[in-house]
Amino acid sequence: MENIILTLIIFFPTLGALLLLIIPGDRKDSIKGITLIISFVTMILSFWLYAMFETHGLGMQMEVNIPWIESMGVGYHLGIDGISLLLIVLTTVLTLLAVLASWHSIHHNLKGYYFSILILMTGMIGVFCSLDLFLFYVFWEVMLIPMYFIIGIWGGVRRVYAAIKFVLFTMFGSLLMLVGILYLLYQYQAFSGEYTFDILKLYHTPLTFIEQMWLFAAFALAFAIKVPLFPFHTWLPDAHVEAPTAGSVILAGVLLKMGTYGFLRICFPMFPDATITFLPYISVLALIAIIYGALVAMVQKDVKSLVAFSSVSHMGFIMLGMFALNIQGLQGSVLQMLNHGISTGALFLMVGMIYERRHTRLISEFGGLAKVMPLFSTLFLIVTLSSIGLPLTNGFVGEFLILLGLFDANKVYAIIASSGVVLSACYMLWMFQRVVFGKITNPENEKLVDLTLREKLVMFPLIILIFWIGIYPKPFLEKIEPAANMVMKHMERASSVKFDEENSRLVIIDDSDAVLISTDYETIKK
Amino acid sequence: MTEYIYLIPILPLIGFLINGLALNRLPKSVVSAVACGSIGLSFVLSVILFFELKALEPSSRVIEQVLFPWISVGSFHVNFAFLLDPLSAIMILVVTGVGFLIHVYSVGYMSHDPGYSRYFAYLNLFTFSMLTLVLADNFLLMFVGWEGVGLCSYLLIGFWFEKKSASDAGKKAFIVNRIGDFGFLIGMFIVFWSVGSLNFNQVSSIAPTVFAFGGTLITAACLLLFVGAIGKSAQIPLYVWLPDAMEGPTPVSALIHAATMVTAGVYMIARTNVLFMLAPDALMVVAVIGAATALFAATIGLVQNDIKRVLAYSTVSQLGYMFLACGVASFSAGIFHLMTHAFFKALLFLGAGSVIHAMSNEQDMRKMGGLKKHLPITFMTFLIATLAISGIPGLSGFFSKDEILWKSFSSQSGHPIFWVIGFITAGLTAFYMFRLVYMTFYGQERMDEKTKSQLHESPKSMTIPLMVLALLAVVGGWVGMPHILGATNYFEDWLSPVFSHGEAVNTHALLSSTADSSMEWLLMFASVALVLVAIYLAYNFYLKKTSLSTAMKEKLSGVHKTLLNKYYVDEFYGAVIVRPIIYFSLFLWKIVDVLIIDGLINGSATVYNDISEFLRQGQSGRVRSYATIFTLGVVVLLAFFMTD
Amino acid sequence: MTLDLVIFIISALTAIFGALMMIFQRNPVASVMYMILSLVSQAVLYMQLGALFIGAVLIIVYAGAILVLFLFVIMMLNLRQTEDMDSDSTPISKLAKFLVSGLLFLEMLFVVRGSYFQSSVETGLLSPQIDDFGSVESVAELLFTTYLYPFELTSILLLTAIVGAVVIARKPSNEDPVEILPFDSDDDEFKSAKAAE
Amino acid sequence: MTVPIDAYLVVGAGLFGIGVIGVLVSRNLIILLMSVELMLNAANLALIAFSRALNLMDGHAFVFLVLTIAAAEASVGLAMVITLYRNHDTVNIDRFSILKW
Repeated sequence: MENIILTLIIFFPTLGALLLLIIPGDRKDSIKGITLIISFVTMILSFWLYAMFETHGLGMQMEVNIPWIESMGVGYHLGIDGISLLLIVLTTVLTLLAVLASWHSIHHNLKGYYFSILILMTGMIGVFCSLDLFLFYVFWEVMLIPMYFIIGIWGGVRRVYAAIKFVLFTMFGSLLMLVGILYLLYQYQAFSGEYTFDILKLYHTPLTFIEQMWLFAAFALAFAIKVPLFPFHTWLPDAHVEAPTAGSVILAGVLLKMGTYGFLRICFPMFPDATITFLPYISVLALIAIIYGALVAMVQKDVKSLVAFSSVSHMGFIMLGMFALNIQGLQGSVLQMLNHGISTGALFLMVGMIYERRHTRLISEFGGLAKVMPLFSTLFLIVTLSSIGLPLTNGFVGEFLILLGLFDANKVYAIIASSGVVLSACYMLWMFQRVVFGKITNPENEKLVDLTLREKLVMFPLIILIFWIGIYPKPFLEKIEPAANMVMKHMERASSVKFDEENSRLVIIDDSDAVLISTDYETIKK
Repeated sequence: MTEYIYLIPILPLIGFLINGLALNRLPKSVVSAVACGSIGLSFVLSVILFFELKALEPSSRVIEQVLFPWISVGSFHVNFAFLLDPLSAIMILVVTGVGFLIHVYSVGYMSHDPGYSRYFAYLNLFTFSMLTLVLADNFLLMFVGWEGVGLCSYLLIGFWFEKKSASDAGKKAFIVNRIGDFGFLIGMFIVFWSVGSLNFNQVSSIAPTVFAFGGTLITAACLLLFVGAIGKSAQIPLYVWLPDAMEGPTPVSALIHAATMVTAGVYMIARTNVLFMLAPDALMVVAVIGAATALFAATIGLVQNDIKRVLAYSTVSQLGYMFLACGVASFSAGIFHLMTHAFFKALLFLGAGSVIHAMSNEQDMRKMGGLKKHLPITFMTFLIATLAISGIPGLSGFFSKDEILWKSFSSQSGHPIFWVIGFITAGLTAFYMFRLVYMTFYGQERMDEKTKSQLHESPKSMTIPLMVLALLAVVGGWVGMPHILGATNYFEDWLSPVFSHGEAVNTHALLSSTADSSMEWLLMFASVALVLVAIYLAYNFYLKKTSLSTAMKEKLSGVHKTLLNKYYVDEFYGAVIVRPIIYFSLFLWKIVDVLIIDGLINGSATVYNDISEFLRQGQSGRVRSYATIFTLGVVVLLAFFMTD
Repeated sequence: MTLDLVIFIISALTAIFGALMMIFQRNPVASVMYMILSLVSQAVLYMQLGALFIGAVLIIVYAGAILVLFLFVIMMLNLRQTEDMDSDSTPISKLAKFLVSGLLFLEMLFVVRGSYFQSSVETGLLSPQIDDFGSVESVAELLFTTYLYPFELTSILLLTAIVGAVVIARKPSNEDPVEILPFDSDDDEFKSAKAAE
Repeated sequence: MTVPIDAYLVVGAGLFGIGVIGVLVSRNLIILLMSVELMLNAANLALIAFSRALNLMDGHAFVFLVLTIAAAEASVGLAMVITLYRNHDTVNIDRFSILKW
């Protein structure tokens, strides 16, 4: 079972998608039903994977390595560690909820829609499992196309613009990544005489400092666009606003994590010296993203674009946490990836619920929903608070760990980043107040009905997760810890850092050429 | 019994879950029974635990209970654990005791509100958070309670969410508190990365060894923690949310914005006294801010016309007193005042609530007057509380306030100026409190006929808590009599184990520089005399010759206007902070995001588009020009092959 | 000056003349007539080269069938030389077209000059080197053996062309109007869908 | 005296050139189509000449195939001319510029 479970999880949705193809397009109920069953089974499979995963195991688990295109050294190499495990579970859960959420909101070409979602699922899970750069790249691009269709066909009024913008941004980054991959391939071949795309082997490619810098830049750009890091974020609000609810949920919940995951899986271990060198610049960009995203979110008129900008801000936190290069920051970041998927996914789902009722997302159209939709308002409050990072909700644990780790690494960054905590309260609560509180000013809001059973079912798992991670995060943190330590150990081969085993953090060695700025990071003299 | 500590916060949580999950489906009697019962049980348990603690040796009065490990990452470990020691024992008694009374009071006060069960659910959630805050054995869990009470405050201030002003006030409270939390968070980081733990006991014992006495790092940590306290306890410059918070139901004001939550800052400083003792400069700042706030808020309180707002500013001012006490390293005096203040200020608010209830939700004192005969019980209890807060000898407020004044004068870290400020504030307090009493209960009946006809004393569920609190406001201070009266200060003795660590660190902070009992007598008499004068003045101004007050108002119209508008602080914040941020954000969105970044991207797309548009001209759609170009191509190719 | 040469010169000049007249005639009917003239002259040239069968086919099929088809279409459409024949091409572009064509012609001459057929070959109607050169049998044998596949393919091509011609020239009936879907019509569709809601 | 093969080729080239001119300058679609036919015939002439010079029959087969294609082309082309005339009431090639997007 260990050998095939990953393959099964990846391709089960594809099988389902193929099954959809043979069903006539007008049998809407069976299409929905089959998609639901397929995604549900995939979720169960991912839970099984979670159960099989050995918590304290070092290295990759469930590894599969079969040669695929041998002449080019391409292998079908899959494997997971704690980081990918959690993201896979997040993916399957969110996809199931997204399918459930779009039950009544999609009216035309149902078949194409659910087909896209299932293929997208394959792409997403594939990215998280791939240990072969070629495979990684293939899945990376597989994700792109269904998302393009989901936004471009089932989206809002400006959907074509948003979809093209999304694809162009992502393509631009990923093409540079492809160049980087090929360079890496030849470099490794020159070193060992073997062509391989195996990520674990490529970790040991000898690269000069300048090569590392260029490669890091190529990969980091692709990932930074996906994250999205300021100033590459402008596709995000458009894509979120125009995408249908399920698209937004998957986009925010999973696709953005691809970027941060890429940093952890590829950039950090492969180009450690370059990571250290770029660290201050990326950190500053992440800081700008935090403040900038929060401020811009504050003045948005559309709920979805507000949430989109809040994502920019939150993803900035995650980036900063990773670049703190210590166990608290890394674990906090990975946990926050999960949290952001849950909270922002939940926010988009809830926005989708009121959109289905009112067909508008403008904040000014709402107000006083607490009166007519008490359950909705309560759940919305919980989700809002989790997004703000109130203690005992999931957001707090992640944010706190990130800031804690960051404070150890660089106090100034930590202090600036913490101000994002205040700002997030400002924009979220202001939005909440305008949507939920107050008198009902718009007569159309008078007759809104509260959540249906289906919507309750959609929200229920997320609410549970919000409190579970907030109150008892141990099971999740345990899973991440070995993986996060592994990332740092891989980085140790850089000339400029040393792994401080006792405190589980990276220490930057001074007087190496690589270090440009590291004022506050723990440094030791050679 | 000590293994049941966790039940104290959990019981209200259960109450919250029952009332919250039932979603308005339970009958009112069940709701109130669950709410009051859960906190009542907590109170009983607190009393039992208090006596169990008392039975222990003073040095071993520390009980920790670890529920489960919460966050554990690398070297960072935090447990979900509760700590019962003399300090938290006092706090849980105050919180559950006063909280219980206010719950009972609310049964009557909120009986006609449609959001009845929501109200009690929030109130129970608040009690849970507050108990977590005071029982936490580490900074992080305290932060949980800290934010939790902030959330409940937000929810309860905005309880009548259809009122824009209410939800605005709730939001303001939450955000201002968040600014404070920002400081708390960073202070916590400094503590953790220096000490390696967030557990209070470990911090207390390790901190003196890792921090240099008076060093920059510890001072920074303390100041940042103090920022958190400023936000929560409504001190300058973050006090602005508290007066607005009066939009909430009155019992909420009594519980959260007078008796318990706002005193969390004081509690936190007392809890971390070791750190503050290590940073005398930070203590100085605490004292200065406390004193300044005490005076500043008292002056605003002089002219307010809304009965609850007067009390709100009075709360801010009294909290200033508590911080002054902490600032002069007299933590037990601060906690003592916290306790007595909880009694009399809760009483004042509940009394005000009773008045408002009787007046059909009228809060403007200019429309009251002569209520003495209509609301006899309310009047009596209110008067007791007023006397207590004014510092009339024998009542609780006198003892605590006097201790603070004396400590601020005599302590090594104090200064006569602090005493002077406290002294003036005491006078002002007596003046505005009696102004309140005279305007409300004495003189002409200025309300309209309809309201007048409906005046009635409140039901028993409201008056009984008033009477109990009145009793406490009288006797509550007797546990902490000053030494010069020849009594034992039980309160100080009880708390001394908690503060012993801090005193060991900074031995001379508490030493009296002028330990002269005649001086103490003198100062005590001076303050009592000032209070009496202030009461007489208030009597003259607002009862006997009301023309005097109007004349005064006209004479000092500038000052009066400034005070009435609260020194224009809100307007100042609006103009200097809020509006620039909004405009800056709009600038970022409209200019940076849409115009510059998107402009660059769309611009490059436009450039490609233009180039294509130009090249498209070649594609005329005319067959003959295509054919010509085709032929030309053939010619060129042929020429190429021929020359080859 | 043998008879062959005389026949060659006369028919070559006639062919060129007919071609030129064809393209410069305004009246399409006259154009077709000159084309026939040119074709007949070319057929003579073919025969001179020993391609008796092909020459005959040229006259029968081309002049007899295809050009009659042209004529038929012209008659059917009732085209006049006075028809709207304005052109928006400028004299310069016209000149350029002549230049390009001239250049092409010159280049072809160069090719001919550079080829290795510089020695003259015996030509004439009755001087084939192989016995049945140009005969029906020899052409048929080639077509049905060596070039069977291309031959069959051309037959399919012809069939396709016939069907295509029928489909293209068919009068559109009212039952199936041709739908025109501009690329960005989906937004309008969205709007109408929204309006319907 | 025999006629040199080159002479036939030159005639073919000339006819081809005229055909090109016809395609490029004529405005009447029908004349344009005939010019195309002319070009095909010019090629045929060259093929026949080569066939003769090499004394191979293959050229004849080619010409036969070319003739078929020419017939096909003419039929489709004329059908298009008819449709165009029906829709636009003209056979002036300059009136059509729909070959673009």
